[in-house]
Amino acid sequence: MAEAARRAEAPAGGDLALDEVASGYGAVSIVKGVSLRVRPGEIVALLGKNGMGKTTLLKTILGMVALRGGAISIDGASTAGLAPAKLVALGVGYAPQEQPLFQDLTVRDNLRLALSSDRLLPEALERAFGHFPFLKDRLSQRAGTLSGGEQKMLILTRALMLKPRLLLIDEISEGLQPSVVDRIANALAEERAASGASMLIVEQNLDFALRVSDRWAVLKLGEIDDEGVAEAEARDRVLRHLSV
Amino acid sequence: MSKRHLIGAAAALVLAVSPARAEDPIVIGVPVGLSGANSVVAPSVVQSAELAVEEINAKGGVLGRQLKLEVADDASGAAGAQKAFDSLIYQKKVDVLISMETSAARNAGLPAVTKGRTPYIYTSFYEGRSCNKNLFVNAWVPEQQVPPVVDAFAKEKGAKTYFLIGSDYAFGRGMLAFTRQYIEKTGGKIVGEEYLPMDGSDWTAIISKLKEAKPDALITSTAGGAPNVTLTKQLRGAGVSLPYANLAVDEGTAKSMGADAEGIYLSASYVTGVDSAENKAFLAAMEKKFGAGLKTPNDLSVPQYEAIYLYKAAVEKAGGTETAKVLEALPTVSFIGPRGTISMNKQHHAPLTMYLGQVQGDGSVKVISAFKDVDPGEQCPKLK
Amino acid sequence: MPEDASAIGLSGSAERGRPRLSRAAPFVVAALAAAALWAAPLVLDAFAVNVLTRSMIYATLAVTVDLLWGFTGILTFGQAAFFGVGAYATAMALSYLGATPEWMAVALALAVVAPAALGLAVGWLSFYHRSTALYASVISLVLPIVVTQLIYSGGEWTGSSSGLVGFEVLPLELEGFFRLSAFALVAATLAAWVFVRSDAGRALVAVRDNDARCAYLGLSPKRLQIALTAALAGVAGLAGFIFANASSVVAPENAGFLFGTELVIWVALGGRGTLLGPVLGTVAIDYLAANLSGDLPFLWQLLLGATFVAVIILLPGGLAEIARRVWSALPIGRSAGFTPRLVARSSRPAADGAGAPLLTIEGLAKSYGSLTVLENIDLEVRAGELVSLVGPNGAGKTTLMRCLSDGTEPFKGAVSIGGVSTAGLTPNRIVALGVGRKFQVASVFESLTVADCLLLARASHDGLSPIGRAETIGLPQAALNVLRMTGLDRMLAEPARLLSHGQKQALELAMVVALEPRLILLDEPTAGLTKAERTTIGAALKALTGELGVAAVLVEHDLDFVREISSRIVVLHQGRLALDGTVEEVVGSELVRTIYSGAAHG
Amino acid sequence: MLLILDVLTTAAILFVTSIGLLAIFGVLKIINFAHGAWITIGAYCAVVAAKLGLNPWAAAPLAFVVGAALGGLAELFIIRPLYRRPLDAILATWGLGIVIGQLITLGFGRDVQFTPNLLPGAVQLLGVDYSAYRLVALGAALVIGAAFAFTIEGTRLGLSARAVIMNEALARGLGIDTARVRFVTFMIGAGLASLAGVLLTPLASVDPNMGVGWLIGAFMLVMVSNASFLALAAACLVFGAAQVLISAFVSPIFGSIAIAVLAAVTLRISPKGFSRA
Repeated sequence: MAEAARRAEAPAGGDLALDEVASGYGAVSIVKGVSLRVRPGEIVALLGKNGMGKTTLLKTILGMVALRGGAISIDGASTAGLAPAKLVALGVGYAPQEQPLFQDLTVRDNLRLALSSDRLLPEALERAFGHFPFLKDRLSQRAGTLSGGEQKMLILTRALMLKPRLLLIDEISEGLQPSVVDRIANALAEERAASGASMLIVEQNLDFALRVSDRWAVLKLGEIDDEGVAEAEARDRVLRHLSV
Repeated sequence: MSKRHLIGAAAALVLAVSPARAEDPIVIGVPVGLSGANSVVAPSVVQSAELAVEEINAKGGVLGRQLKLEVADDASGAAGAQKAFDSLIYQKKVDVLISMETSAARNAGLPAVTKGRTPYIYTSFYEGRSCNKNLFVNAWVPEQQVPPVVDAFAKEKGAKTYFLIGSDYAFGRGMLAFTRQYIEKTGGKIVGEEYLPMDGSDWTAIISKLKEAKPDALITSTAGGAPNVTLTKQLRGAGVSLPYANLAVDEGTAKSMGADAEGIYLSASYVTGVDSAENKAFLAAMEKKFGAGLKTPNDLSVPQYEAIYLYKAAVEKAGGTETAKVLEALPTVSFIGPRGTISMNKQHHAPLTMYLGQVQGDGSVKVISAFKDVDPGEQCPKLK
Repeated sequence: MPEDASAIGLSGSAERGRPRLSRAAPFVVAALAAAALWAAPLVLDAFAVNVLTRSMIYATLAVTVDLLWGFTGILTFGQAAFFGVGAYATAMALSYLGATPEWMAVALALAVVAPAALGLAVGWLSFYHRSTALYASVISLVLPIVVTQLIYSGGEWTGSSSGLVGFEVLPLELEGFFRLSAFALVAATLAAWVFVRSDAGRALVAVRDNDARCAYLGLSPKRLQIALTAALAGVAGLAGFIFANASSVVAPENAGFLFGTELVIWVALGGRGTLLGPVLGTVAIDYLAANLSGDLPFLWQLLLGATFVAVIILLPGGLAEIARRVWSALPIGRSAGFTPRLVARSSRPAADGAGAPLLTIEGLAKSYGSLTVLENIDLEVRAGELVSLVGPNGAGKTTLMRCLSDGTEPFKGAVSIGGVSTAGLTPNRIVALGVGRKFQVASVFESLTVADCLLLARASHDGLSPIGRAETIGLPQAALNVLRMTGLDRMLAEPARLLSHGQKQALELAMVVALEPRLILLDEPTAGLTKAERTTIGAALKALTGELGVAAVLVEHDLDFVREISSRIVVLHQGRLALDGTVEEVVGSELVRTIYSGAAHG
Repeated sequence: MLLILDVLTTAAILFVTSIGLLAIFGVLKIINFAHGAWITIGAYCAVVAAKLGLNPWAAAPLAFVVGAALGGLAELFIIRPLYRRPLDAILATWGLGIVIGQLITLGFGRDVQFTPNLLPGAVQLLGVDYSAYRLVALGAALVIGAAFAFTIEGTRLGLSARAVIMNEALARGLGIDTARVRFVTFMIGAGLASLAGVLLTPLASVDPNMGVGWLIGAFMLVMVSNASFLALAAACLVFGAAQVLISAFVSPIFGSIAIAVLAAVTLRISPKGFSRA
């Protein structure tokens, strides 16, 4: 309850600060000292090739991978030692890339799982239909039977269910047709306009990333290799990092 | 719960009496099934042994030496018995083993008895024909127990077809083998014979078979305790209301089973209702010693009581506890106990008075008829 | 194969004197133990002799449980069943045949052969390609239950619940049986000790750590597990033979599941994987139990159960763990282990005829349920080629590698290596065709040293000694080069789990190269490596393909790396072969640019 | 007719005794080898209820509460440290079972206890006399199954539990407190085991080791069911039928190992067992 009160006072968008963050699995060090800031209401795109540590960095922010060095803070308060459940309660929303849906659960159950109580469901669904009206008719369908694009929209919707103040989004545009990519880009823009949420989006689709974000950073071998402001001129500079 | 107190009491008794004597006490080993199948009757056996020891010690002991009990749990099975016998014979160095046990435990203990050269009085009814120089038996065998039941079923109930159920071990198989033989000899017919392992508890399939066979009467011979209890529970649950004789139930178990046991026929060498001065004195002494904690004396605990007196008589006759002499004296002595005059003079076995009884609603056993001095038959022709 | 003895003596010349000493140590200890146990009955009373006879028989069983569980990682409750079968075989033979010396020999033979045969069957049932450790434990749980019920159903033959008793036994007194079981225990422990310290003993640990890696080294972990199960069943049967003779009673409980769990408890408390821990633990606990359980039956069990729970949670290494920690804190305890030297050996002649393709993939398709992962893949790779497989996440690259290296993977189409179809072949048999696979996540044997990992990599060629340690490991020059470039040749005695991520990747590569494969499959060999490490691995790969004519298929995300080393690049996109061409063709193509900038679809 | 009733009631009893183990295995991926001990705890709750003079049926809720409470303690102190060592968890829970068995022995003695029959006698059903209590057990299995299904399908807890079963990492990422879900599931599983213990009292003897025999059967059934409770129901029906038929037509001894052997063979042929269907 105290959290709810704190959230009411806090600014709409979360302020994420990473300071020399390091993490990894077992003997493997993957993120090796990343410093990055996502200011309230800002959208930052994290770019880079596969295996460079982007997903691991998101999971570290969410507390799913243990922090090994450096510090993470949200609105100035350290998140050290907080479990994912706690961070979600603080207003962090997450749209994962790998196995992102409960394939055998219905659309409705997938969405319910993002809420702490079913009482919040009707209102959250109303907002969701605003972004993606198609969901209205699909609530009882098994998530696994949705098309690839629909699944991605469901993943994003689910991340928005709790009105997050900070969104972590992992390759939401992967494998999608341009029309769907457009819808997702619009949804992100609408959400920011409506709630002022800050977002950190991991992307490989450069065009999409530059379109929705304010700033970008390229991660290479667990470190920030380059960063800049999202503008048309940045495309070639980033592409040099990404392709052959 | 009560057993813990019992053992505690036994220990206290031992501690209280032992240090005062000039000479070492005579140690009686009692391996018994405190856990497992026999755990239902074991406490009553320990109680009657304690009474016998207390009575004897109060009157000056045996040849001036006090008696001391060493109780060990044999877990009602072979592996546990091996450990219990080893411990009693080699560690506690007992002078004699006197015990009510399962056939599995008795058999498993015998090699240790032979190696350790210890006399062994077995006080449980059993399937018969266990022969060993060191082993004496003062309880009944099938030859003594089965005929009264079968004769009564044939005569009173007009039973011609029988169904037999047993636990799959020496006692269950041995008893029912004799029962089958006797029934067939007297003109009856067996319509089914089924066994479940000693640790089995699901009698469903067998009970259904019983119902399909529609016999005139049912005779069961399970291991005491758990198997007997589950079988009786499940028979009653299934609504079986045939004339039903249970060759392995004793009065104490019947009492704890309550309503489930009502109407069961049993054939025994002892029931609490035996009308004799010795029995009344025994029951009064038990009542006095154990009060509310008393376990109903029964066909398994009374032979235990008598066996200690028989051993006392043999030691006195032999002039000491030396095994060879005691073994020589044992078949020649007798004792008048709650069951009458007992003497193990027939090939290490004892002729006994047998009673046919039926369990009443309150768990007591009503004697229907008595058979005097029934002979155990040819149990061990090689032993005298 | 000619033994090229050009030793590159890089390791452990200072330790040369040690091996002989440490090899003699077990025999000295065993001789001392045997002598002490021979004399023991003279000072022990009859009860102690009697109880310890049984304890030592149980300890022999504990050794077998430790070999299976502690070393090989197979949690088993089944040794009790083999013990019971041995004991019953003995008791039944002696009951129904007699106890003359000839029949006694027959009884002994039966007591070993019957459980071993049963062990073979159980092993076959428990261990198959893709079987899990849990399944083997389930079977080991079912086994004693089945054996016990069979004993129950044996009627007069087995004595059913009563067991068998009264058969004639070996003409020995209490002391004789004590010495017999002491001898058996010392012999079994010594044999186990020598075995686990031998090269073959490394294989047990290797199977426990990583049985997939074993299979991809061309070893057959399942066959090893089956053989071990059967052999140790025989040993358990032998213990049963001694038990039946010493106690002259056998009972169903001796074969039961509860006894099986007791064995595991003793081994866990003593310290799994230490041999001496379980032996001492079993003897101590069983002896204590015999002394205390008479007086404090509940308390004793309660104490034992509580200690067991505490040890499992807090001290998985058992009481031996405490002893080991104390020992290694002492200066004398910190001696380095034996480490073999590396020597170079001439490589096998280059692949036969560069003309025919080494790897042929025809119409390969793979789907998980309704999800199609790969479709219509046709590819040929020839000797000396280095083909890189690139494509975005989820394109099906790793799945394709799996289909190539495991013929039991369900897929459509055909894969053949050197003209031999891989359909239905398990990984170790595909390795035998000359294929080496390096996994994405470095797959080495964490508990073994670098040297032992390399030794196992050579096992399919050179075999493993079951009694001793090889002085040298002969590796092909290419493998030595990888080790030298990464400095691993100076870390042979280091346990693999202490290596850095890059060192593990290099070690795995060296292990795969040591197999002398004709075709090498590499799944992201550079993931998570530093720039320098990438360069090293790239150079090694180039040498392999360019100089030795090995074919390589490489999955890689790092396009710079790919461009540097590949002779051909294949682009996989959404499960299909999008492009197959030279480095220039692919790198310059618009398709690749679009795939990587995200615009491509469908 | 008798056979059909035997099959149905046997399956029901198997289901009741294994559902608690299934719940725990499904969510925690841990095999609770102390399951038998919780069955025993439940049966002794019936003993205590009888001693206190309560209605015999009052033992059922009592056992569920006691079992769940003790289950909570066990999860905190024994299961939680072993999540990443599932084989060790089998051993630790087995050890816990020994401890519980001995504590019960210390408290109640090691002999067989007697409890009042929950429902004695037989009823006429489809032309045969049949044990009334076995029919009650059948009903109890249906009620427990329905309640379980409702919890799983109809409540938030059930939804969270399913999410943890299907994809624990994702569930965590969505902010589900997976530690709490496991804790509550273990309590429910332990409570169900104890409830089964009460329901067994009219059929089985009550002694400190009574649970072990039920553990193995339950374990094998859960293995072939692979965390699906419908698969468990199917497995109970099929294997229960096998047990009854083999007992009736071959030998009760082989009947008693039918479940273990058939389950092992099923797993060998199809590692996912019944859940695939």
